[in-house]
Amino acid sequence: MMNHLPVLQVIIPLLAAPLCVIVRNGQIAGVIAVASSWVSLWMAWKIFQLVQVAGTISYNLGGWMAPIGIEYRIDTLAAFVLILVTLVGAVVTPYAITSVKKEIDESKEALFYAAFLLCLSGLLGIVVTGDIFNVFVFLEISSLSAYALIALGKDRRALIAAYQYLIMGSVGATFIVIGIGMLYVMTGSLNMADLAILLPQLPSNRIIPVAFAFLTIGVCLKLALFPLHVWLPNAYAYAPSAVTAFIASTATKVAIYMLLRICFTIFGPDFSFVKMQLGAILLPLSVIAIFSMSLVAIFQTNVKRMLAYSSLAQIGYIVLGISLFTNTGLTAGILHLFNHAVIKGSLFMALGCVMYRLNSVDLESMRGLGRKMPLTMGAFLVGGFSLIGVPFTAGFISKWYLIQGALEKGLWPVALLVLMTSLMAVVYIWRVVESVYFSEFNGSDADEITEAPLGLLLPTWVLAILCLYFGVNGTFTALAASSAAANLMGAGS
Amino acid sequence: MNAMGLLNYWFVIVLMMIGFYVLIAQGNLVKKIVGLNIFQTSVFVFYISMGKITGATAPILDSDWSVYSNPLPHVLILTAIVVGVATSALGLSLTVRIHEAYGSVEEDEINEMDE
Amino acid sequence: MEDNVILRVATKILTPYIFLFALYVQFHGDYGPGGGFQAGVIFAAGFVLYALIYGLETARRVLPLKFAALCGALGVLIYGGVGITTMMKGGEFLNYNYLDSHNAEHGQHLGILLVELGVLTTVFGVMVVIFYSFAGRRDIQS
Amino acid sequence: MTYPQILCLIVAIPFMGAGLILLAGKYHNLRDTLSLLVAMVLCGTVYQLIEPLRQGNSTQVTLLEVTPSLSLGLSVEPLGLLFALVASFLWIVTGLYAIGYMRGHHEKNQTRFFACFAIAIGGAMGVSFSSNLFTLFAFYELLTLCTFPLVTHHGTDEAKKAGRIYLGILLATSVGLQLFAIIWTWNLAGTLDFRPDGILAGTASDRVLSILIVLFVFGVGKAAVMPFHRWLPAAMVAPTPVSALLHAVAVVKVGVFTILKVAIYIFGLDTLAQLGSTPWLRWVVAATIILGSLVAFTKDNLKARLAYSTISQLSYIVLAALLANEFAIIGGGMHIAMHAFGKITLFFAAGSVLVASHKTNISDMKGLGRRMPLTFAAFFVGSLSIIGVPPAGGAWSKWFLGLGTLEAGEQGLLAVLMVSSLLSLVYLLEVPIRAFFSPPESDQEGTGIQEAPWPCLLAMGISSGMTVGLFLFPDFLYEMMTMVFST
Repeated sequence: MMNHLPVLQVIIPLLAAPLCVIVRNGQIAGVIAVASSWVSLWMAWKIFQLVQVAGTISYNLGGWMAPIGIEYRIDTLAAFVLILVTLVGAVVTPYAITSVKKEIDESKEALFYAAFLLCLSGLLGIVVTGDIFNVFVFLEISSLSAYALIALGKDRRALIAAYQYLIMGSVGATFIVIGIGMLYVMTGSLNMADLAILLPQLPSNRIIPVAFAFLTIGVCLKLALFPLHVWLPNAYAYAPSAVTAFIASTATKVAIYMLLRICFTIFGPDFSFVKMQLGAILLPLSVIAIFSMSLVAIFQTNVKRMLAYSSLAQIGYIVLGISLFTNTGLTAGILHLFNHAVIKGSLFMALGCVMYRLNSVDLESMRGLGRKMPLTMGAFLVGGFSLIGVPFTAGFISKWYLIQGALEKGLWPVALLVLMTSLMAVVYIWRVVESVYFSEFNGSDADEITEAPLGLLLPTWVLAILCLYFGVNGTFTALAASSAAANLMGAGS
Repeated sequence: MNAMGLLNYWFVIVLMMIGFYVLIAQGNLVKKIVGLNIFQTSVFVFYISMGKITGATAPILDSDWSVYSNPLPHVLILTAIVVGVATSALGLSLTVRIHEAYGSVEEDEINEMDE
Repeated sequence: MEDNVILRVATKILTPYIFLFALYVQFHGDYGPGGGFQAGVIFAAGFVLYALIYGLETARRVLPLKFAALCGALGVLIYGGVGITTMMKGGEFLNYNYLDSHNAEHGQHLGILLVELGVLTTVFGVMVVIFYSFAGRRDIQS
Repeated sequence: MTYPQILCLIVAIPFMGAGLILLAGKYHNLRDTLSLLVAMVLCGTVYQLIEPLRQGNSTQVTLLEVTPSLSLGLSVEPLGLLFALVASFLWIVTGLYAIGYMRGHHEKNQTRFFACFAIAIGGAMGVSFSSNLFTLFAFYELLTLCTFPLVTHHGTDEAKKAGRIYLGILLATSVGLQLFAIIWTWNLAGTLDFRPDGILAGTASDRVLSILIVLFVFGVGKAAVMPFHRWLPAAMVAPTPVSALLHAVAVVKVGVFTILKVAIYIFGLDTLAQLGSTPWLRWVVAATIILGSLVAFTKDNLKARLAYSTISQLSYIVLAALLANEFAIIGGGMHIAMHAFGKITLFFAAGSVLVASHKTNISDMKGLGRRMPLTFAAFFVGSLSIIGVPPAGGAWSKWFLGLGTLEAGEQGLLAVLMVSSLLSLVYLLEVPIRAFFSPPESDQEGTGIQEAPWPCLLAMGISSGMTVGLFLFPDFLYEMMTMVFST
């Protein structure tokens, strides 16, 4: 069975989804979701180990050899992202069992899990596949289910948010299809590895840069890089808690993975960064994103929205790392991709606990919660510190690498900016901390507010502890990220 | 390469721009989805036309023919069409629910209500 | 439209042939244009026609929403099941060669047929569900 | 017990203490006893390290590898040990004082107070024994964060505002400038370890290193070099034991200690002395010395006056680091101890006045000396140490500092030191003089003001006694400081 792991990784959640529809019972569907997501995590871990030993693994679907058949191809980067996605999935599904009961109509529970699993398998599919059209298909599987999941939010604004996301996401996906079509016209191949060989052999022409532009813009829409980010804040703010936690930590991260694949694997670093000067475009955009989005986050009163804007800034950090186009910068980007997912997951899940008890995540209504819900807010604090980049939290390690990368390139103003914006993160996290710990509770139903149920707390703390663990022992993540980075950088040379 | 030889691409571009324009300029949520559909259709046309080989026939094995159009783009775009259908369905169902929640499908009116 | 005799009669006559044509498209997919997706859509179209003429209520009695949703899910399971079977038999996922242990070519035929059957089921189910959801929305509102 | 184990234990004891205090939170007597006991155990353990160090025994412990290039490590060196001894000893004294003060003043949230206090000491221990800049930075930040609840202890709007200033300045400087400098250092030197000759020598141009030292001096916000000094007066809203231990000893001394460490072990004194920016940085720091003293004059609130006095005194030590010669470093190191004992006595006295008479302004203290003679006597002794006249310990450190300025050929700075001493003479001695010699105002009659509770008096006695003691027996400090150069 071990050699089938790449395809099983996608197939198991994909088949668990219709099962959820068939059983129609929310409870059983929840169990199915938890079981399949845990199996996925286990498989991702096995694959990671395998890749460490055997290098890139390849799997031919239907026995058709690449480049004719569809190939699943997993290298270090893919295995690393697989672990991330399945990890978040495995933590969020048990969380969802409790949280969904409160936030979603009982008749829709089973469908919620089905959509959730589809989203998971779509994201995993993007990561494992080595066929570029397949990327599009999986992207749409994950996006469509994500739109549906977001629309399940209680607030009616969730509908508008989902609609906006749908329109912009579809435009992005269509851009990607156009790019893929152009590549196919030029090379007659859809296999990424094959494309990487064929593209440099082509005589210089205008179509390849155009295809490159379509692909990058499409992906940047999906990963919400400034200024293509407008869909994100509302989508995160009004989606159900479990959905926010899952999508915020995985969807944009997988989109970044796609960006890396496109730039490094398909077109090759030389084309993307030397000929097309992608770094010169991404760098200012990410810098603007980091700065402006951190600033906007400071002025939000809805904490979920605040974290959504902070996500945009953090995406800026990741893209900044990539745009530096050095080994260290890329390592920083990949590392932050992982760390930020864990951090944001824990933060959004802590907010979900608050939502569960308070039905609101406004700064004003959260006053004095530190005493009412000490464990929830403790997890929030850990995540918040990690977001700021306090030493011994995951955020510190990735920022350390990022600043190293910037300094290596002599971009010390950028390094300084990263630190400055960390301070802005201090400001917005501290606004919450002050309201939660240093204000008196002012709600009328003071006695009814108690600690969130264990079903929510446990998963939240798992991620919170991981925030700390990866900050104290960053060797695993740092090594994985740097070997992935070296792999990518070496792809072109 | 004259302009006529690239006729299909002209159509693609015109369709694409019409769709994109509708998508951006329209405030009506349903019309936006119509725009999105036109936009996606242009891509379908793009794929289908690129599989065409002059003088070739449909890719069904036949003893009279030796040159066939490339079937792969057709298969690919079938998938994309399915995706497009799913997107439209989801978009429209969202619109229906937005209409139920707000009583309007005009973007500016909805934004006003949420202020 | 429920009172229009011509439409009712025409529909009654046409519907079975539409379904039959859908099956033709499905099974002929091996040799000519066609396949599960087209077949599923045609199947669903036939049913939608029926529902339009005879009313949603009648249609729901013939094919409950639950059943349509079940179809949608079942198709994916058929597709996945074929893949899992090939894996059990020692091949890669969806390597139809392994379906028939004696003749690889037969395996190919069987495999593509089964997978297309899965596609048909899903597409039919989903199309009907979409139709029901939109058409049934007015009942909920009023 | 082996040497490295003791080292780990020292950093662990305060944290375990914090845990115990939290557990014993409901039983006030037990909690307070525990807090004292832990302090004594800590001090005793730190004391164990002296002998091995004298024998030239130095170990390095790596607690964990955070990433392949960053590790959390501890080691012992004389300067750090000196600082740790001072801080841990004064924790006992302050603990004693705090018990009297917190009870006498009926403060709320005492458990949180004592627990955060212990954690803060843990942070200070971590800083003093850190073997590389990363470890130092980590504990430095820990100290910032865990003192925030102490500063905002009263929970009033004023306290919160002050807390925001406190946190804002300290985090902004440490993250924006210090961390930047640390990462830059790593980028240049490839390591962050403290090495006897520094790690930066010859790694970059004079201009880059000049910028780096500026980043360090201003980035270590806890050293309160102007213009990043505002947090210190703001932090005075905290209960007095906090001001005493943290804002006269632990927190601020961590700041200047960091600068000393960076000067000696990161730059290396020779490199530092030759940098282009060092001479004018000295004058910037000198300006802080004078301005701090001048502002202290204008403050009528006793604690605020002491805060500005602290700002001025801290810059003595920063100046010592920047003078970058043996005399100055010895003076700076000794001044850490001398100023600590002197200033804590002053704060104790200020707190006692507050507890006993609820007075905070100097102008209201006329004639109080007759009712609280012991308190104001202690204040007098503390003042002498800060001014730097015998028979108080401050005289020695100022002596060496003065020698240091001459060694560096900066006679102007010697004048600055003298002027500052004169200024402090005026603004500090004003307080006991008023208390003893001005006639009491009429409304004070019959209010029954007495001396502060006995734990407070005892603590004051110990600290002022030590101030005098250090004048008579400074050999130990001198020995420790010379060891910095012998290893």
